[in-house]
Amino acid sequence: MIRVQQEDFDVGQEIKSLRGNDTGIGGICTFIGTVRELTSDKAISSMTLEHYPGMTEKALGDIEIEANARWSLSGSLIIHRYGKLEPGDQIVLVVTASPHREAAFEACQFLMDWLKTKAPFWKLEENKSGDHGWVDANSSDDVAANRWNEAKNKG
Amino acid sequence: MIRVQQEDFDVGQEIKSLRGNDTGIGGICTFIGTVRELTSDKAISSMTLEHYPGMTEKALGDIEIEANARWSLSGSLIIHRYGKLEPGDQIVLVVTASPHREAAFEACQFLMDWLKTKAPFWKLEENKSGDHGWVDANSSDDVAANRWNEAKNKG
Amino acid sequence: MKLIYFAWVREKTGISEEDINLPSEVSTVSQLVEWLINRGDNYQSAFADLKVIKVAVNQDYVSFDTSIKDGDEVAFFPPVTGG
Amino acid sequence: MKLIYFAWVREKTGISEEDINLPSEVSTVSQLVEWLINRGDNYQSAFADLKVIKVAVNQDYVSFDTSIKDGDEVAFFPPVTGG
Repeated sequence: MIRVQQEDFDVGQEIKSLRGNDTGIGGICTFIGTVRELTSDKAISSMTLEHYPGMTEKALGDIEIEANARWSLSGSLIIHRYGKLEPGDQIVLVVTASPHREAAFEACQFLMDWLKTKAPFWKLEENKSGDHGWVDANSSDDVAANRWNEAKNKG
Repeated sequence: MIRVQQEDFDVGQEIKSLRGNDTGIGGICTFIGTVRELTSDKAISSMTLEHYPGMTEKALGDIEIEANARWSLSGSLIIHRYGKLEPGDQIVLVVTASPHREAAFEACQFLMDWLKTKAPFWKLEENKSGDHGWVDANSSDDVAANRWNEAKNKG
Repeated sequence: MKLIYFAWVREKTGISEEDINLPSEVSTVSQLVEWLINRGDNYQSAFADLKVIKVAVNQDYVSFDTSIKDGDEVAFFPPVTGG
Repeated sequence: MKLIYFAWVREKTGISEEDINLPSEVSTVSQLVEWLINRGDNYQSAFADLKVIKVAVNQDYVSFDTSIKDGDEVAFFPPVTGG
């Protein structure tokens, strides 16, 4: 399940909904990304997330299908927010449930690595002086995402 | 922070408490282990977790210190339940918060691998016919736990 | 053809989205970029370094040598930074 | 010396915990196990396969050749299955 929304989300409630009454689940892995106040050397006052409506939903849906093809999952959820956020706010939620913990962990990490490098979102940071700047892509995120291609080629 | 308890836990509330107002956190990884109804070929009706009071708290505390030494964490939490549980019930919770997502993911997985192989808990499964049996240790858990020793030796 | 720009590409072109009539000599993304650059300084500034520009055609990532046709939705944006 | 048994080791010995006076000839975990086995069939059954028995002295995992002394807390149990 995927959701792209401005509103905040309730992690406990989302996990509960995803689990339902499925007693085949043995492990649930959850990742929450939050807005950091200090990203480089200066404190930000807010962060605005722009995205590509239409492509975002398509791309998130595709990668969720890919994760379910790679791992045996009982359920999965991706929520990504957009709009103006403040330090401490939640940005993204990924939840994966599986009979086995390794699958839950790996699928969750795969989805996060993918979101960081392929989901069409852009972060604009604003500081207290009124300056703003677009966050640069991080090469370590590409490295993290590429390992899943290697894993796929090997397998 | 570690807790060994019979009572259930509220994941959303625990994550909220751990995060507090720390705006240095960029990612929170959470793992919840739950009781599966079908573990081998037959359905269980309940599972009783026995543990070694005293050693459990000591061992959990030690491994939390180890995780904090290996990764840069803003906070960590381990809750492990004992006593009689039913299919679908929560058994264990691990939450790790860090400025960076890789550290949160790795520390969470490290703690879970360790709990599976070193924390002094034993699972007794009971089925509807009244039979009971102790769960055997899983060799794949040893493999998962050993990779962290290899990682340490290499580093 | 619908063109869409995001993040600093949008700021540099000064345009969120626009509809253009595809000139007959333009049949790939690269040719579209060349044609845009000749339209003004704002485009020249936005497309100054193609190494940091990603392109999607009909909401799928593609390379610059991909063929395009009238009716396509083409989006230009910097490397993504979500998650 | 306090001895504690868990899970099926406890079920096989039929004892949760017991206090013993350490005989003078017993100075390692291995010697303690040998001595216990001679005490009765229940111990013999519990310690039939030492490959599946773990031991902790004063709540730390140790190997069977570890030295023990009066006042120690020694626990025997199967490989753990928590988490």
